[in-house]
Amino acid sequence: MKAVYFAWVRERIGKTEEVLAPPPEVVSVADLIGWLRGRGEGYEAAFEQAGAIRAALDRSHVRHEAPIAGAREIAFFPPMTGG
Amino acid sequence: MKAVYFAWVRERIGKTEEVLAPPPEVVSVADLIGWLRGRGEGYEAAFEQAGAIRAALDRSHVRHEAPIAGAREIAFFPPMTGG
Amino acid sequence: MTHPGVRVQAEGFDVAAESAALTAGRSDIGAVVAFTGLCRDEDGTLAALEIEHYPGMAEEEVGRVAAEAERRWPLAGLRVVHRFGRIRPGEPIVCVVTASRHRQAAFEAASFLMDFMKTRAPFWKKEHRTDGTSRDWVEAKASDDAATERWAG
Amino acid sequence: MTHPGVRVQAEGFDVAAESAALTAGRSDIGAVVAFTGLCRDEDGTLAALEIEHYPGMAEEEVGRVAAEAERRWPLAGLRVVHRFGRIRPGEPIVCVVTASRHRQAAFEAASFLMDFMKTRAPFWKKEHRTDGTSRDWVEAKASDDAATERWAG
Repeated sequence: MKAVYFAWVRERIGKTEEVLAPPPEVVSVADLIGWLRGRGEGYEAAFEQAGAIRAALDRSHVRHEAPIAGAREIAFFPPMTGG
Repeated sequence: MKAVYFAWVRERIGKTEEVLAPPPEVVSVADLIGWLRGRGEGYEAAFEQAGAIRAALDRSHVRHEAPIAGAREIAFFPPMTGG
Repeated sequence: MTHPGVRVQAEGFDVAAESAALTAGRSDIGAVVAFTGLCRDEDGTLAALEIEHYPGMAEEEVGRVAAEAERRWPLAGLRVVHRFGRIRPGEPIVCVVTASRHRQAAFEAASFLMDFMKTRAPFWKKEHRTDGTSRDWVEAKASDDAATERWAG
Repeated sequence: MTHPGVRVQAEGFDVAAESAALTAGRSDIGAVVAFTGLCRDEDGTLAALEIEHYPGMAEEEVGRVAAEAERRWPLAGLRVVHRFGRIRPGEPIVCVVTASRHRQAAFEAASFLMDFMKTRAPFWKKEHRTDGTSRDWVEAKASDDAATERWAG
Protein backbone atom coordinates (compact mmCIF):
# COMPACT_ATOMS: atom_id res chain seq x y z
CA MET A 1 0.00 0.00 0.00
CA LYS A 2 1.18 3.48 -0.83
CA ALA A 3 1.40 6.07 1.94
CA VAL A 4 1.42 9.81 1.26
CA TYR A 5 2.19 12.57 3.74
CA PHE A 6 1.33 16.26 3.75
CA ALA A 7 2.32 19.50 5.49
CA TRP A 8 4.19 19.05 8.77
CA VAL A 9 3.54 15.30 8.81
CA ARG A 10 5.51 15.15 5.55
CA GLU A 11 8.22 17.44 6.91
CA ARG A 12 8.69 15.44 10.11
CA ILE A 13 8.76 12.08 8.35
CA GLY A 14 11.05 13.58 5.73
CA LYS A 15 9.39 12.08 2.67
CA THR A 16 6.33 12.76 0.55
CA GLU A 17 5.40 9.13 -0.05
CA GLU A 18 6.54 5.55 0.34
CA VAL A 19 5.32 1.99 -0.07
CA LEU A 20 4.33 0.27 3.20
CA ALA A 21 4.01 -3.44 3.87
CA PRO A 22 2.63 -3.68 7.39
CA PRO A 23 2.27 -7.08 9.09
CA PRO A 24 -1.16 -8.74 9.14
CA GLU A 25 -1.93 -7.66 12.73
CA VAL A 26 -2.10 -4.04 11.49
CA VAL A 27 -5.82 -3.86 10.77
CA SER A 28 -6.96 -0.27 11.33
CA VAL A 29 -5.63 3.20 10.60
CA ALA A 30 -4.83 3.49 14.31
CA ASP A 31 -2.84 0.23 14.14
CA LEU A 32 -0.88 1.57 11.17
CA ILE A 33 -0.08 4.79 13.03
CA GLY A 34 1.20 2.73 15.97
CA TRP A 35 3.30 0.58 13.66
CA LEU A 36 4.74 3.64 11.86
CA ARG A 37 5.74 5.27 15.16
CA GLY A 38 8.17 2.41 15.71
CA ARG A 39 9.98 3.16 12.47
CA GLY A 40 12.10 6.05 13.74
CA GLU A 41 12.29 9.52 15.23
CA GLY A 42 10.67 11.33 12.31
CA TYR A 43 7.61 9.08 12.45
CA GLU A 44 7.47 9.38 16.22
CA ALA A 45 7.52 13.19 15.91
CA ALA A 46 4.90 13.17 13.16
CA PHE A 47 2.50 10.97 15.11
CA GLU A 48 3.24 11.99 18.71
CA GLN A 49 -0.22 13.58 18.97
CA ALA A 50 -1.85 10.78 17.06
CA GLY A 51 -5.36 12.02 17.78
CA ALA A 52 -4.70 15.24 15.89
CA ILE A 53 -3.61 13.45 12.71
CA ARG A 54 -6.18 13.08 9.92
CA ALA A 55 -6.20 10.10 7.57
CA ALA A 56 -7.68 9.41 4.17
CA LEU A 57 -8.05 6.05 2.44
CA ASP A 58 -8.11 6.25 -1.34
CA ARG A 59 -8.75 10.00 -1.10
CA SER A 60 -11.67 9.90 1.33
CA HIS A 61 -11.52 11.04 4.94
CA VAL A 62 -11.66 8.14 7.43
CA ARG A 63 -11.63 7.77 11.20
CA HIS A 64 -8.74 6.04 12.93
CA GLU A 65 -10.93 3.00 13.60
CA ALA A 66 -11.39 2.37 9.88
CA PRO A 67 -9.89 -0.90 8.52
CA ILE A 68 -7.16 -0.39 5.96
CA ALA A 69 -7.70 -3.68 4.11
CA GLY A 70 -8.13 -3.23 0.36
CA ALA A 71 -6.99 0.42 0.25
CA ARG A 72 -4.37 1.28 -2.34
CA GLU A 73 -3.43 4.66 -0.87
CA ILE A 74 -3.41 5.97 2.68
CA ALA A 75 -2.72 9.62 3.46
CA PHE A 76 -1.74 11.24 6.75
CA PHE A 77 -1.92 14.98 7.34
CA PRO A 78 -2.63 17.65 9.96
CA PRO A 79 -6.07 19.29 10.26
CA MET A 80 -6.81 21.18 7.06
CA THR A 81 -6.32 24.95 6.83
CA GLY A 82 -7.56 25.75 3.33
CA GLY A 83 -10.27 28.14 2.26
CA MET B 1 -47.28 70.15 4.69
CA LYS B 2 -46.35 68.33 1.52
CA ALA B 3 -47.70 64.82 0.96
CA VAL B 4 -46.09 62.39 -1.48
CA TYR B 5 -47.54 59.08 -2.65
CA PHE B 6 -45.89 56.03 -4.17
CA ALA B 7 -46.77 52.84 -6.08
CA TRP B 8 -50.46 51.87 -5.90
CA VAL B 9 -51.21 54.49 -3.26
CA ARG B 10 -50.12 57.06 -5.84
CA GLU B 11 -52.12 55.36 -8.60
CA ARG B 12 -55.33 55.17 -6.55
CA ILE B 13 -55.13 58.76 -5.34
CA GLY B 14 -54.22 59.83 -8.86
CA LYS B 15 -51.44 62.23 -7.99
CA THR B 16 -47.78 62.04 -6.98
CA GLU B 17 -47.85 64.85 -4.46
CA GLU B 18 -49.94 67.67 -3.08
CA VAL B 19 -49.97 70.24 -0.29
CA LEU B 20 -52.21 69.38 2.66
CA ALA B 21 -53.61 71.72 5.29
CA PRO B 22 -55.35 69.44 7.78
CA PRO B 23 -57.37 70.95 10.64
CA PRO B 24 -55.74 71.16 14.10
CA GLU B 25 -57.52 68.05 15.42
CA VAL B 26 -55.46 65.96 12.99
CA VAL B 27 -52.54 65.12 15.29
CA SER B 28 -51.15 61.73 14.27
CA VAL B 29 -50.40 59.91 11.02
CA ALA B 30 -53.48 57.79 11.70
CA ASP B 31 -55.59 60.96 12.07
CA LEU B 32 -54.27 62.22 8.76
CA ILE B 33 -55.15 58.94 7.03
CA GLY B 34 -58.67 59.19 8.43
CA TRP B 35 -58.97 62.79 7.27
CA LEU B 36 -57.65 61.92 3.78
CA ARG B 37 -60.19 59.08 3.40
CA GLY B 38 -62.94 61.65 3.51
CA ARG B 39 -61.54 63.48 0.51
CA GLY B 40 -62.89 61.18 -2.20
CA GLU B 41 -63.05 57.74 -3.77
CA GLY B 42 -59.39 57.60 -4.77
CA TYR B 43 -58.26 58.32 -1.21
CA GLU B 44 -60.77 55.85 0.17
CA ALA B 45 -59.42 53.15 -2.19
CA ALA B 46 -55.82 54.00 -1.35
CA PHE B 47 -56.37 53.81 2.40
CA GLU B 48 -59.10 51.16 2.65
CA GLN B 49 -56.66 48.77 4.33
CA ALA B 50 -55.11 51.53 6.40
CA GLY B 51 -53.06 49.11 8.50
CA ALA B 52 -51.12 47.97 5.42
CA ILE B 53 -50.06 51.49 4.46
CA ARG B 54 -46.60 52.64 5.45
CA ALA B 55 -45.77 56.23 6.26
CA ALA B 56 -42.61 58.31 6.44
CA LEU B 57 -42.15 61.74 7.96
CA ASP B 58 -39.35 63.77 6.44
CA ARG B 59 -37.98 60.58 4.83
CA SER B 60 -37.90 58.40 7.93
CA HIS B 61 -40.26 55.48 8.56
CA VAL B 62 -42.83 56.19 11.29
CA ARG B 63 -45.68 54.30 12.93
CA HIS B 64 -49.26 55.48 12.52
CA GLU B 65 -49.29 56.73 16.12
CA ALA B 66 -46.52 59.25 15.36
CA PRO B 67 -47.46 62.95 15.65
CA ILE B 68 -47.18 64.87 12.39
CA ALA B 69 -46.52 68.27 13.94
CA GLY B 70 -43.43 69.95 12.54
CA ALA B 71 -42.96 67.63 9.61
CA ARG B 72 -42.47 69.23 6.21
CA GLU B 73 -43.09 66.09 4.16
CA ILE B 74 -45.25 63.06 4.76
CA ALA B 75 -45.14 60.03 2.46
CA PHE B 76 -47.64 57.20 2.09
CA PHE B 77 -46.82 53.96 0.28
CA PRO B 78 -47.44 50.19 0.29
CA PRO B 79 -45.01 47.76 1.93
CA MET B 80 -41.67 47.95 0.13
CA THR B 81 -40.67 45.37 -2.47
CA GLY B 82 -37.15 46.41 -3.41
CA GLY B 83 -33.97 44.37 -3.26
CA MET C 1 -27.35 60.33 6.40
CA THR C 2 -26.23 59.48 2.87
CA HIS C 3 -23.50 56.86 3.05
CA PRO C 4 -20.46 57.04 0.74
CA GLY C 5 -20.85 53.36 -0.19
CA VAL C 6 -24.51 53.69 -1.23
CA ARG C 7 -25.88 54.57 -4.66
CA VAL C 8 -29.39 54.62 -6.14
CA GLN C 9 -29.38 54.87 -9.92
CA ALA C 10 -31.14 53.97 -13.16
CA GLU C 11 -27.94 52.72 -14.84
CA GLY C 12 -26.50 49.24 -14.55
CA PHE C 13 -23.48 48.52 -12.38
CA ASP C 14 -20.36 46.37 -12.38
CA VAL C 15 -20.19 44.35 -9.20
CA ALA C 16 -16.56 43.39 -9.90
CA ALA C 17 -15.64 47.09 -10.02
CA GLU C 18 -17.48 47.66 -6.73
CA SER C 19 -15.53 44.79 -5.12
CA ALA C 20 -12.23 45.99 -6.59
CA ALA C 21 -12.84 49.47 -5.18
CA LEU C 22 -13.11 48.00 -1.67
CA THR C 23 -9.95 45.89 -1.84
CA ALA C 24 -7.68 48.12 -3.96
CA GLY C 25 -4.38 48.81 -2.26
CA ARG C 26 -5.32 46.90 0.89
CA SER C 27 -3.95 43.68 2.28
CA ASP C 28 -5.91 43.51 5.54
CA ILE C 29 -9.07 42.10 3.92
CA GLY C 30 -9.60 38.36 4.09
CA ALA C 31 -13.12 38.04 2.76
CA VAL C 32 -15.32 39.74 0.20
CA VAL C 33 -18.96 38.77 -0.29
CA ALA C 34 -20.71 40.15 -3.38
CA PHE C 35 -24.45 39.65 -3.71
CA THR C 36 -26.22 40.41 -6.96
CA GLY C 37 -30.01 40.41 -7.26
CA LEU C 38 -31.27 39.79 -10.78
CA CYS C 39 -34.61 40.19 -12.54
CA ARG C 40 -36.18 36.76 -13.22
CA ASP C 41 -38.54 36.16 -16.13
CA GLU C 42 -40.94 34.09 -13.96
CA ASP C 43 -41.10 31.21 -16.43
CA GLY C 44 -41.42 33.53 -19.39
CA THR C 45 -44.40 35.49 -18.05
CA LEU C 46 -42.46 38.63 -17.13
CA ALA C 47 -41.50 41.16 -19.81
CA ALA C 48 -39.93 43.69 -17.45
CA LEU C 49 -39.94 45.10 -13.95
CA GLU C 50 -40.51 48.77 -13.36
CA ILE C 51 -38.97 49.89 -10.11
CA GLU C 52 -40.34 53.01 -8.46
CA HIS C 53 -38.45 54.62 -5.62
CA TYR C 54 -38.75 57.52 -3.20
CA PRO C 55 -35.91 59.81 -4.29
CA GLY C 56 -33.97 61.10 -1.34
CA MET C 57 -35.44 58.70 1.18
CA ALA C 58 -34.18 55.66 -0.79
CA GLU C 59 -30.56 56.83 -0.46
CA GLU C 60 -31.03 57.87 3.16
CA GLU C 61 -32.76 54.69 4.27
CA VAL C 62 -30.23 52.41 2.55
CA GLY C 63 -27.54 54.58 4.15
CA ARG C 64 -29.10 53.99 7.58
CA VAL C 65 -29.12 50.25 6.95
CA ALA C 66 -25.49 50.41 5.79
CA ALA C 67 -24.48 52.34 8.93
CA GLU C 68 -26.27 49.75 11.07
CA ALA C 69 -24.36 46.93 9.30
CA GLU C 70 -21.10 48.75 10.05
CA ARG C 71 -22.12 49.09 13.68
CA ARG C 72 -22.89 45.38 13.98
CA TRP C 73 -19.93 43.88 12.10
CA PRO C 74 -16.25 44.85 11.78
CA LEU C 75 -16.30 45.71 8.08
CA ALA C 76 -13.40 47.01 6.02
CA GLY C 77 -15.92 48.47 3.59
CA LEU C 78 -19.26 48.02 1.91
CA ARG C 79 -21.05 49.00 -1.27
CA VAL C 80 -24.74 48.97 -2.07
CA VAL C 81 -26.15 49.89 -5.49
CA HIS C 82 -29.90 49.72 -6.12
CA ARG C 83 -31.39 50.49 -9.52
CA PHE C 84 -34.74 52.03 -10.38
CA GLY C 85 -36.64 52.31 -13.66
CA ARG C 86 -37.31 49.60 -16.23
CA ILE C 87 -35.32 46.39 -15.82
CA ARG C 88 -35.57 43.33 -18.05
CA PRO C 89 -35.18 39.65 -17.11
CA GLY C 90 -31.56 38.69 -16.64
CA GLU C 91 -30.52 42.23 -15.72
CA PRO C 92 -29.14 43.11 -12.29
CA ILE C 93 -31.35 45.07 -9.87
CA VAL C 94 -29.23 45.40 -6.76
CA CYS C 95 -25.77 44.57 -5.49
CA VAL C 96 -24.33 44.45 -2.01
CA VAL C 97 -20.60 44.00 -1.44
CA THR C 98 -19.06 43.59 2.00
CA ALA C 99 -15.40 43.25 2.90
CA SER C 100 -13.95 42.15 6.22
CA ARG C 101 -10.98 40.38 7.79
CA HIS C 102 -13.07 37.26 8.34
CA ARG C 103 -15.69 35.52 6.26
CA GLN C 104 -18.46 35.32 8.83
CA ALA C 105 -18.73 39.10 9.21
CA ALA C 106 -18.77 39.57 5.42
CA PHE C 107 -21.44 36.89 4.91
CA GLU C 108 -23.67 38.04 7.75
CA ALA C 109 -23.45 41.73 6.91
CA ALA C 110 -24.31 41.09 3.23
CA SER C 111 -27.27 38.92 4.19
CA PHE C 112 -28.43 41.51 6.75
CA LEU C 113 -28.16 44.32 4.19
CA MET C 114 -30.28 42.42 1.68
CA ASP C 115 -32.93 41.48 4.27
CA PHE C 116 -33.28 45.11 5.35
CA MET C 117 -33.15 46.35 1.79
CA LYS C 118 -36.20 44.20 1.05
CA THR C 119 -38.27 45.44 3.96
CA ARG C 120 -37.09 49.01 4.69
CA ALA C 121 -35.77 50.60 1.49
CA PRO C 122 -38.51 52.56 -0.32
CA PHE C 123 -38.59 50.73 -3.65
CA TRP C 124 -41.64 49.15 -5.27
CA LYS C 125 -41.69 46.71 -8.16
CA LYS C 126 -44.34 46.61 -10.82
CA GLU C 127 -44.52 43.69 -13.20
CA HIS C 128 -45.07 44.11 -16.91
CA ARG C 129 -46.34 40.79 -18.25
CA THR C 130 -45.41 39.30 -21.59
CA ASP C 131 -49.10 38.85 -22.43
CA GLY C 132 -49.57 42.61 -22.09
CA THR C 133 -52.81 42.19 -20.19
CA SER C 134 -51.77 42.91 -16.65
CA ARG C 135 -49.45 45.25 -14.86
CA ASP C 136 -49.37 44.27 -11.21
CA TRP C 137 -47.49 45.63 -8.24
CA VAL C 138 -45.37 42.93 -6.61
CA GLU C 139 -46.71 42.10 -3.16
CA ALA C 140 -44.45 42.18 -0.13
CA LYS C 141 -43.61 38.70 1.14
CA ALA C 142 -44.10 37.52 4.70
CA SER C 143 -40.87 35.54 4.24
CA ASP C 144 -38.98 38.81 3.79
CA ASP C 145 -40.42 40.16 7.03
CA ALA C 146 -39.43 36.91 8.74
CA ALA C 147 -35.91 37.18 7.31
CA THR C 148 -35.63 40.69 8.72
CA GLU C 149 -37.00 39.60 12.11
CA ARG C 150 -34.10 37.18 12.66
CA TRP C 151 -31.69 40.11 13.07
CA ALA C 152 -33.73 41.62 15.91
CA GLY C 153 -32.03 42.34 19.23
CA MET D 1 -16.61 12.47 -7.98
CA THR D 2 -15.04 15.49 -9.64
CA HIS D 3 -17.65 18.21 -10.02
CA PRO D 4 -17.84 20.31 -13.20
CA GLY D 5 -18.01 23.53 -11.17
CA VAL D 6 -14.87 22.78 -9.13
CA ARG D 7 -11.27 23.65 -9.98
CA VAL D 8 -8.00 23.43 -8.05
CA GLN D 9 -5.23 25.43 -9.67
CA ALA D 10 -2.06 27.46 -9.12
CA GLU D 11 -3.22 30.32 -11.35
CA GLY D 12 -5.38 33.23 -10.27
CA PHE D 13 -9.04 33.43 -11.19
CA ASP D 14 -11.64 36.00 -12.19
CA VAL D 15 -14.64 35.77 -9.90
CA ALA D 16 -16.70 37.99 -12.24
CA ALA D 17 -16.09 35.52 -15.08
CA GLU D 18 -17.14 32.63 -12.81
CA SER D 19 -20.37 34.48 -11.93
CA ALA D 20 -21.02 35.39 -15.56
CA ALA D 21 -20.62 31.75 -16.59
CA LEU D 22 -23.39 30.77 -14.20
CA THR D 23 -25.88 33.41 -15.31
CA ALA D 24 -25.11 33.62 -19.06
CA GLY D 25 -28.21 33.12 -21.19
CA ARG D 26 -30.45 32.46 -18.18
CA SER D 27 -33.29 34.50 -16.76
CA ASP D 28 -34.43 32.15 -14.00
CA ILE D 29 -31.71 33.22 -11.54
CA GLY D 30 -32.65 35.82 -8.93
CA ALA D 31 -29.57 35.76 -6.71
CA VAL D 32 -25.83 35.29 -7.11
CA VAL D 33 -23.49 35.22 -4.11
CA ALA D 34 -19.77 35.42 -4.85
CA PHE D 35 -17.34 34.88 -2.00
CA THR D 36 -13.65 35.66 -2.42
CA GLY D 37 -11.06 34.68 0.19
CA LEU D 38 -7.93 36.81 0.09
CA CYS D 39 -4.45 36.52 1.59
CA ARG D 40 -4.00 39.03 4.43
CA ASP D 41 -0.61 40.45 5.36
CA GLU D 42 -1.27 40.06 9.10
CA ASP D 43 -0.26 43.61 9.94
CA GLY D 44 2.75 43.47 7.69
CA THR D 45 4.25 40.31 9.20
CA LEU D 46 3.31 37.97 6.36
CA ALA D 47 5.40 37.92 3.16
CA ALA D 48 3.47 35.09 1.48
CA LEU D 49 1.39 32.00 2.03
CA GLU D 50 2.41 28.70 0.54
CA ILE D 51 -0.56 26.44 0.03
CA GLU D 52 0.06 22.71 -0.16
CA HIS D 53 -2.71 20.41 -1.35
CA TYR D 54 -3.39 16.73 -1.87
CA PRO D 55 -3.71 16.47 -5.65
CA GLY D 56 -6.66 14.37 -6.66
CA MET D 57 -8.27 14.29 -3.25
CA ALA D 58 -8.55 18.10 -3.14
CA GLU D 59 -10.70 18.13 -6.30
CA GLU D 60 -12.70 15.11 -5.16
CA GLU D 61 -13.37 16.37 -1.64
CA VAL D 62 -14.39 19.85 -2.82
CA GLY D 63 -16.59 18.08 -5.39
CA ARG D 64 -18.26 16.08 -2.62
CA VAL D 65 -18.91 19.29 -0.65
CA ALA D 66 -20.30 20.92 -3.81
CA ALA D 67 -22.62 17.97 -4.43
CA GLU D 68 -23.81 18.15 -0.81
CA ALA D 69 -24.58 21.88 -1.25
CA GLU D 70 -26.62 21.05 -4.36
CA ARG D 71 -28.49 18.38 -2.42
CA ARG D 72 -29.34 20.81 0.40
CA TRP D 73 -30.28 23.92 -1.59
CA PRO D 74 -32.06 24.47 -4.92
CA LEU D 75 -29.11 25.94 -6.82
CA ALA D 76 -29.05 27.00 -10.45
CA GLY D 77 -25.29 26.53 -10.43
CA LEU D 78 -22.12 26.84 -8.40
CA ARG D 79 -18.42 27.41 -8.90
CA VAL D 80 -15.54 26.77 -6.55
CA VAL D 81 -11.94 27.62 -7.38
CA HIS D 82 -9.16 26.99 -4.84
CA ARG D 83 -5.56 27.91 -5.53
CA PHE D 84 -2.36 26.23 -4.34
CA GLY D 85 1.26 27.34 -4.39
CA ARG D 86 2.73 30.68 -3.34
CA ILE D 87 0.23 33.48 -2.76
CA ARG D 88 1.07 37.01 -1.69
CA PRO D 89 -0.94 39.39 0.53
CA GLY D 90 -3.85 40.93 -1.33
CA GLU D 91 -4.09 38.02 -3.79
CA PRO D 92 -7.17 35.79 -3.95
CA ILE D 93 -6.94 32.25 -2.57
CA VAL D 94 -10.41 30.84 -3.08
CA CYS D 95 -13.74 31.78 -4.59
CA VAL D 96 -17.18 30.29 -4.22
CA VAL D 97 -20.06 31.43 -6.42
CA THR D 98 -23.63 30.22 -5.95
CA ALA D 99 -26.68 31.05 -8.05
CA SER D 100 -30.31 30.40 -7.16
CA ARG D 101 -33.83 31.72 -7.66
CA HIS D 102 -33.84 33.15 -4.15
CA ARG D 103 -31.24 34.90 -2.07
CA GLN D 104 -31.40 32.73 1.03
CA ALA D 105 -30.38 29.56 -0.82
CA ALA D 106 -27.51 31.38 -2.53
CA PHE D 107 -26.25 32.90 0.75
CA GLU D 108 -26.55 29.73 2.79
CA ALA D 109 -24.98 27.48 0.16
CA ALA D 110 -22.00 29.83 -0.26
CA SER D 111 -21.48 30.03 3.50
CA PHE D 112 -21.81 26.23 3.82
CA LEU D 113 -19.28 25.67 1.01
CA MET D 114 -16.73 27.93 2.68
CA ASP D 115 -17.20 26.35 6.11
CA PHE D 116 -16.68 22.87 4.69
CA MET D 117 -13.83 24.01 2.50
CA LYS D 118 -12.03 25.16 5.65
CA THR D 119 -12.45 21.91 7.54
CA ARG D 120 -12.65 19.14 4.91
CA ALA D 121 -10.71 20.17 1.80
CA PRO D 122 -7.10 18.91 1.95
CA PHE D 123 -5.19 22.18 1.77
CA TRP D 124 -2.59 23.41 4.24
CA LYS D 125 -1.21 26.92 4.57
CA LYS D 126 2.37 27.71 5.51
CA GLU D 127 3.30 31.26 6.43
CA HIS D 128 6.44 32.92 5.14
CA ARG D 129 7.20 35.83 7.46
CA THR D 130 8.56 39.16 6.37
CA ASP D 131 11.36 38.89 8.97
CA GLY D 132 12.54 35.68 7.29
CA THR D 133 13.05 33.92 10.61
CA SER D 134 10.06 31.67 10.82
CA ARG D 135 8.02 29.57 8.44
CA ASP D 136 5.07 28.20 10.35
CA TRP D 137 2.16 26.03 9.36
CA VAL D 138 -1.13 27.75 10.02
CA GLU D 139 -3.03 25.99 12.79
CA ALA D 140 -6.60 24.85 12.29
CA LYS D 141 -9.07 27.01 14.19
CA ALA D 142 -11.69 25.72 16.60
CA SER D 143 -13.98 28.46 15.25
CA ASP D 144 -13.86 26.79 11.81
CA ASP D 145 -14.89 23.46 13.31
CA ALA D 146 -17.70 25.24 15.15
CA ALA D 147 -18.80 26.92 11.91
CA THR D 148 -18.95 23.53 10.22
CA GLU D 149 -20.85 21.97 13.12
CA ARG D 150 -23.76 24.38 12.70
CA TRP D 151 -24.71 22.64 9.42
CA ALA D 152 -25.01 19.23 11.11
CA GLY D 153 -28.23 17.27 10.75
